[in-house]
Amino acid sequence: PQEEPAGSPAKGGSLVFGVNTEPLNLDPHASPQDVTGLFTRPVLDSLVALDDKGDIHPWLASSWEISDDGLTYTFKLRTGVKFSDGTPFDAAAVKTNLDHIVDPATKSQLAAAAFGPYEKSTVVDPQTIEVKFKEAYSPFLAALATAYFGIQSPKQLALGPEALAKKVVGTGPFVIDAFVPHQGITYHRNPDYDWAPAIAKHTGPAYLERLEFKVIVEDAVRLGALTSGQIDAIAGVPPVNVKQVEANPKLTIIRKQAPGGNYNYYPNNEKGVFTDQKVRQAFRDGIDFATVVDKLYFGAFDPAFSAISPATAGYDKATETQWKYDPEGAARLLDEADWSAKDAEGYRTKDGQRLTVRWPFLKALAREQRGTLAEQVQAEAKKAGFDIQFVDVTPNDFTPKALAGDYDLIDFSWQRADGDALRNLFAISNIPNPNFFGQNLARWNDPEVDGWLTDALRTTDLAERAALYAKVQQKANADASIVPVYVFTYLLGASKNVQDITFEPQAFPTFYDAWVSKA
Amino acid sequence: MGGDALGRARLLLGRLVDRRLPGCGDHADRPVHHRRRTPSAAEDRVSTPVVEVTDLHVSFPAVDAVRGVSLAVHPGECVAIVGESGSGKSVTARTLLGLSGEEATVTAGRLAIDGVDASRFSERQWRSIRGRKIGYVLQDALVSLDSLRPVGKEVAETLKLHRAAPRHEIPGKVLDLLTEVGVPEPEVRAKQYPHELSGGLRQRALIASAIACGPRLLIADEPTTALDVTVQAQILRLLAERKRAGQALLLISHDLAVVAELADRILVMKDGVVVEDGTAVQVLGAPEHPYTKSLLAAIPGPGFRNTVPGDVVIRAEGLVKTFKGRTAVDGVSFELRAGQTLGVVGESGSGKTTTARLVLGLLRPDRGTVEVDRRQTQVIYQDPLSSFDPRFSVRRILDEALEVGGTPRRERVKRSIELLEQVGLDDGVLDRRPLKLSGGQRQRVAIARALAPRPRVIVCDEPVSALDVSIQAQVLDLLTGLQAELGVAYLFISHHLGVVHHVSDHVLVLKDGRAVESGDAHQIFTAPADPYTQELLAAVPGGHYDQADPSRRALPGREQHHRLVRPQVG
Amino acid sequence: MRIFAVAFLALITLAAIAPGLLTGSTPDAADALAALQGPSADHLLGTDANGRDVFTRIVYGAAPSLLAGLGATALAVVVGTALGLLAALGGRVVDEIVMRLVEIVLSLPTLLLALLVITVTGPGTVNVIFAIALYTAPSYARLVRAQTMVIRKAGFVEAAVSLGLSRGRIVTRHVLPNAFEPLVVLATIEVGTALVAAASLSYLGLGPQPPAPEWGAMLSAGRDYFSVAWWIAVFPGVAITLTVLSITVVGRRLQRRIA
Amino acid sequence: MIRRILTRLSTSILVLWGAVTVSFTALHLTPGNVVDVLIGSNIVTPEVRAQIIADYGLDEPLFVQYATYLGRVLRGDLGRSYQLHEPVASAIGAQLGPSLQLAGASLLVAIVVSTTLAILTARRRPWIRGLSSGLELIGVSIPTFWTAILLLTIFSFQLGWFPAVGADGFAALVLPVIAVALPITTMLTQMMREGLELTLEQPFVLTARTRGMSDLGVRLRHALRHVLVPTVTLIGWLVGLTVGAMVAVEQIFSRQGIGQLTLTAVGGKDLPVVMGVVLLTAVLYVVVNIVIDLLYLLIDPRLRGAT
Ligand SMILES: Nc1ncnc2c1ncn2[C@@H]1O[C@H](COP(=O)(O)OP(=O)(O)OP(=O)(O)O)[C@@H](O)[C@H]1O
Ligand SMILES: Nc1ncnc2c1ncn2[C@@H]1O[C@H](COP(=O)(O)OP(=O)(O)OP(=O)(O)O)[C@@H](O)[C@H]1O
Ligand SMILES: [Mg+2]
Ligand SMILES: [Mg+2]
Repeated sequence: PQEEPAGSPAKGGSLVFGVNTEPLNLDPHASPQDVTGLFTRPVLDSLVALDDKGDIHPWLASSWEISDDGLTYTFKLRTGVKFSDGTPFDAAAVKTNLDHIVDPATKSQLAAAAFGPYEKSTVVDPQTIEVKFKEAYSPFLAALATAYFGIQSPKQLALGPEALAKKVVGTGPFVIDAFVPHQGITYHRNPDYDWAPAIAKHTGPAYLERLEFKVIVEDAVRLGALTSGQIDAIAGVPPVNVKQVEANPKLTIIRKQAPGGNYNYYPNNEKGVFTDQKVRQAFRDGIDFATVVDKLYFGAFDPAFSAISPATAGYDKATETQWKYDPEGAARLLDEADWSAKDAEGYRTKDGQRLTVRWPFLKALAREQRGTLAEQVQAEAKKAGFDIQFVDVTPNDFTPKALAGDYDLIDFSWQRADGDALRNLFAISNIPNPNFFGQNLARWNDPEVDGWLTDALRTTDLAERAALYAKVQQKANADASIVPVYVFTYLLGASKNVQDITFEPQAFPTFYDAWVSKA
Repeated sequence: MGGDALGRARLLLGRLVDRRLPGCGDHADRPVHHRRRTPSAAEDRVSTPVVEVTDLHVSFPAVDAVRGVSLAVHPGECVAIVGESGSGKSVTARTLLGLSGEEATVTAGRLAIDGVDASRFSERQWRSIRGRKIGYVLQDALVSLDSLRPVGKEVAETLKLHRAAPRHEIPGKVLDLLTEVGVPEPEVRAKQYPHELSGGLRQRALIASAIACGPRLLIADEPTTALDVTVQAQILRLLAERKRAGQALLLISHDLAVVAELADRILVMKDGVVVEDGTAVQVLGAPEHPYTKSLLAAIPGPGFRNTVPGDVVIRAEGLVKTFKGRTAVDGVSFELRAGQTLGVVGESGSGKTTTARLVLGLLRPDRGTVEVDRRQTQVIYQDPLSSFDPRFSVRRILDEALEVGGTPRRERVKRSIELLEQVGLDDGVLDRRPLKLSGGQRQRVAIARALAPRPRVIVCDEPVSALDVSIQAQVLDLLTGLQAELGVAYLFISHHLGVVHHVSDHVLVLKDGRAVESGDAHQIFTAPADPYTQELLAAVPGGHYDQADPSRRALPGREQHHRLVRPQVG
Repeated sequence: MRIFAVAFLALITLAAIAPGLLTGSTPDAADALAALQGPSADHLLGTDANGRDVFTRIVYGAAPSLLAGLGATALAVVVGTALGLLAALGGRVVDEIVMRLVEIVLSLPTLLLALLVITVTGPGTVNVIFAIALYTAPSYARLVRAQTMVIRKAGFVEAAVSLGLSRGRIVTRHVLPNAFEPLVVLATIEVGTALVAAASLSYLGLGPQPPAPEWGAMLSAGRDYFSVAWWIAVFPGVAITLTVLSITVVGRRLQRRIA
Repeated sequence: MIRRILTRLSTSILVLWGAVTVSFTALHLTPGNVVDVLIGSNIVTPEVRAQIIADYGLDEPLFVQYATYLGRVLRGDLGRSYQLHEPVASAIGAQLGPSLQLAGASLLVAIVVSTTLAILTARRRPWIRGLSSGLELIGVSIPTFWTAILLLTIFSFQLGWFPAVGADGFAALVLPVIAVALPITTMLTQMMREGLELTLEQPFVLTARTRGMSDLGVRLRHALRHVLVPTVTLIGWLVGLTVGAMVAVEQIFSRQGIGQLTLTAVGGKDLPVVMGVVLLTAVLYVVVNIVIDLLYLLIDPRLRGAT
């Protein structure tokens, strides 16, 4: 329960925000890391803005039209906008940005992929730009709303990747002072800012005079820095500490469920023990994921029931009752699947083979105590008769294993504001192979689902898309082709002096509306 | 035989009386009856003793080293402590400086320095005394200098510590001191490190550092063991001069000739107890205690040697060795045959040790050749302490040597004890490390080790320098006995001409690395041809070989070549 | 002090050989409902985030931990000593070669070196030991070399030569034991470091994998819960410290004995 | 002497070459195609993939890549980072300062503190030694990351004496330096004390005492030097340990530094950076070892005549 802001927003002051990850490259068009979005959002505006419900609002584009075939988007641009380096914002600038994203020389590893079948953009007049796709691509506007499509000053873009990696220049409410790797980034207010999107709480320049992100990778340190009052807010409060922070009268926790793929376990549908639907289902139903998640995360994260999070446009609430913990059912399923025998240690066997699940778990990159969770699941799985074995992997040989399908189970989460996240997870074309890293690590090869996903690309009607995505989610559950685990919730710890930190749909905090009360 | 011994002692006494100079102390006529009771020199003296101690007891976990010693040293007086090796002389001396060691328990009736009770001295008070009021020359001359610092620095240290001279004068003062103690080329030497110096040079540097502040009392523990007679004479002269100037001297020595030369009063120690105490005249002239008598009896004299030369065991041809432009050995050739002893004498720094090291193959000669069967050769080092692995107990030291000699494992302990007995030690030392032994005890362990593998050749570098005369006699007898029995050959390096004369068939006289004379021992000792040899013989304290200087009284009986007398140790 | 050290070593040796004797439960009995309980009669040293008994895990962790700590150190000491002696006694050319090789190894980042070893040998506890040993051996080599250079000039080594001892004997009996003093100090300390290093490698997916209990891994896992459940990290930490302490006490004693 | 140093320098070039070669091989031996690791779990278009391969010359045979790299290094060009979009030299350059500052300060503190401790505790009453060595062993068996967190908890979060993050100013350096210096200090202390205890038995120590030197003076002016050979050796090696400990400390204190750089570079197969770091450490070791070998000669005159 967030308290009512004390009084009206105060202008000025500064805010220091402790973050847990940092980008190696600041250019959101190029960088492979989603945290680049957090770092550049204060500086970069997008053409459109996305709200929590999935609706699109004008921002740097004042209006737009989509051709009936869904191939052409025509944007009317806002006037009077200029970049913080003085360059005027116009259609040519937008074109430069869009082309920059897809230019192979940019080596874009995130944005370009979200651009889908982009063909070209054309400057119609200084205030009008036309974007053309080779095929219909409905998630475009949602993608366009992200910081990865933030519009940068063409002058800065012209400086080349090296300069961009250290500094980006946009039209946003803040301007970068300095980015110091491993330490953080500082911004100052853009006094001329006057083009906030309608979904923001105010217009005009930001309230904060100064904004600073400090990179504090270590959880305990970040938390300590907050509790000792050295900084004003932190990202990623460890779930175990949530109660402690809430109990502190000076602090508060701001929560925001992340959209996109939940933290799920992906059984290998293509080879190994999990090719059998019954075995997959037995694994999912035989383990009390809900309780485990609740206990290990102290209620901070909700258990997941679908492949995507409730915060995603297109989430199907019906999935929540579609399956539940059912040990007897699971045992029955295993019996039916011929894994009826048990060995001395209680593991199920078939033809003398133990029901073994090989899981390349990457401890080094695991966040949010996922390692602890995995160990708990391992213990629970044992009760259900599964022998989970963690395969020794280093970050380097994880990739080849994943690409080659050399695993029985793999885990990851994938944040994205749009239901199109399902296409990443389930499209047949996204099954990885040694030359291509796709996210269909479940290797779920279902043409029907593939069809629904393609259909969804063709319609920009939200309701229609939602219906298609619901079918996908339900089928994934019915087929037990994935195991939903928990919904990642952004846990932002902040001093009560800090007001109005908001979130963009991707669940990154934004600071345009934020202000510090002089308590 | 006893008569012989007493005769010799009387000779010494004669010199003693004769030497007495006016004004240098009137205590020659101190009453005899003070002997063997607590000395109370102060009773009949006006001056306060520089140091005085009564009923001193010092014990270590393994031994009661000192048991009720009392002594006093007055200004201008020289008190000498003689006695059996391991009898507690060094420990007594160290205690006078408050440095008996961490493991030591010390009790004393009274310990006073300059009349001030020292038993309650703080560490700071002790420090102001050490080096400034009391100078101390340690017995272990060869290892008593910091191996990582130039000796000049070591000498300067005393001056710096007590601010005895302004900073800028110190270097000059150091050179003066080194000159005073007879170090040639002091500028060069001051910059050298201990390992670059000969034993005698190290000892002189040590003396220089002890006398640097002109202390009121100088404790000198075996200060001349590594010195050749010429330098020794120079040092003794220096000490005598200082004594005359009022400095007190506590001299510890087994060299009765040295003692006789300097001491006004002599304490004889045995097993931690003072067995005899009196003026030099009394103790040397009319010893009462049997141990004192045996000591005096055991002074070595020239031996009658009748050995049969065997095969050549060492043949050295034209050896040359240069260190940084200093030629330490310059064209030395010699031959040693089985069953014989070649004595090597020569002033300190003349290249004796270097020659030995060349023979042993520890140094490679710049020129020249050595033929020797090294497997059959053993060494007794001039510096026994550093020749022992610091972690090894005496037991392991001997065990290893016996192993090399092929003694079966189960016999080794028995043999070790035998060897120790032969050198006059009991098995109590077996489990001690050499660091915790007295100087003489260490030297004897070194001898025992060299004997253990039953070698055919032994290179002895000052093998008996730290031994009291009675033990020395025992060891020398042991060596000659082995020679007669087994035909062992010795390359025998010593400053002690009496000893060399006693054991050698042939003698090689070195000077500045060159052999100035060599030949039959008797021949050389009685009729030296080379002026240097003559000079050497002349400088022997007590004047045994005094020929060149007619002003010194020749000792009757010099020509009496008698077999060594076995001490009646009881 | 010595008695405690010996007793503790005996205890952990027992734990390593027969953990079942010291505890009734199993190290991987996870129970989400019993997570993060403080020390109590039921759970002597509390439970971890998975509700596993910390005491039991420490007991079962003794074997892999000791293996990593002692194994890596022993291997490094042996290899390092051999190289150091070779360099010090083998002449100028050998010295140059060995020491330059050592420098190459030292120049590689730990992580890279570990990855390299694991790539060549495959992952697993034993190979992690190799990796750590490979990284620490050069330091022993340099230390032994330096010590040997000084000691071989010592009088007692000369004396041993002229006593007629063989080269090998002199090295093993006189040079090494005297050179060993600082080495032993370093090695006893390194046991603890190696243990923790093994844990950080396992964190990278290179060592024993969960749920295998391993002290170093427990120690680092505990840091996420430190503010609410100190016992998860502190007790394994105490186990490591006590082990290092005991080994030092006993080791020094043994060394003095032998010397 | 001069000739020895020259030989040494020339063989040191071989060390650099060896280090580069080994790490190049290592990076290519470890599983994971460079492109895959670079792209990670992101989806990229085939054009982008091709561009990455072409840009970094990853399509060329290994030997050619190796030769190209060596050639460039010889010309003083360390290449460009795959991940950081900047020349390796400037990437390292930017991180070098803070690292050197931390390492230097830590070593200095460690040396001063351990020397003091060793001198004060050697051959003292058993309980003093016991206490000191007990604390040292505890110090050394606590992993650096724990030390760092504990220090922060107490001195920054509770007492508020020092800032928790950042590399600015002296105050921000205190806790990281303690964290890095702690294990080094304990090791050095232990070793120096053992050495001192042996040395203090030597007769020359007694000589110095008889000159009126204080116990402390003897320890400082005489005994200390006798333990310097192993100490200097250890310090040389500790330079490496420091670099290792710094990875954790840099991370926990959010400092810039080579440790962080290396960590991300090795993880991300950022070859040019890894090799750059390897070259840097190799140079460091070469220099440190030359200095140490010269120090040996300075410390112990007996080694000067060495073969
Ligand atoms: N530091 C020590 N620890 C234990 N015992 C010692 C120590 N120093 C000397 N001793 C023992 O005390 C006794 C007396 O030794 P001290 O050195 O005083 O003999 P000394 O009369 O000087 O003999 P020497 O003429 O051989 O030098 C000996 O038995 C010796 O072994
Ligand atoms: N390692 C060395 N480096 C430099 N000079 C040396 C070295 N060893 C010996 N010398 C010098 O060589 C000369 C001969 O030394 P040596 O030790 O042979 O003399 P010595 O005859 O044994 O003298 P002493 O009777 O005093 O022991 C001396 O001047 C000495 O300083
Ligand atoms: Mg003595
Ligand atoms: Mg000599």
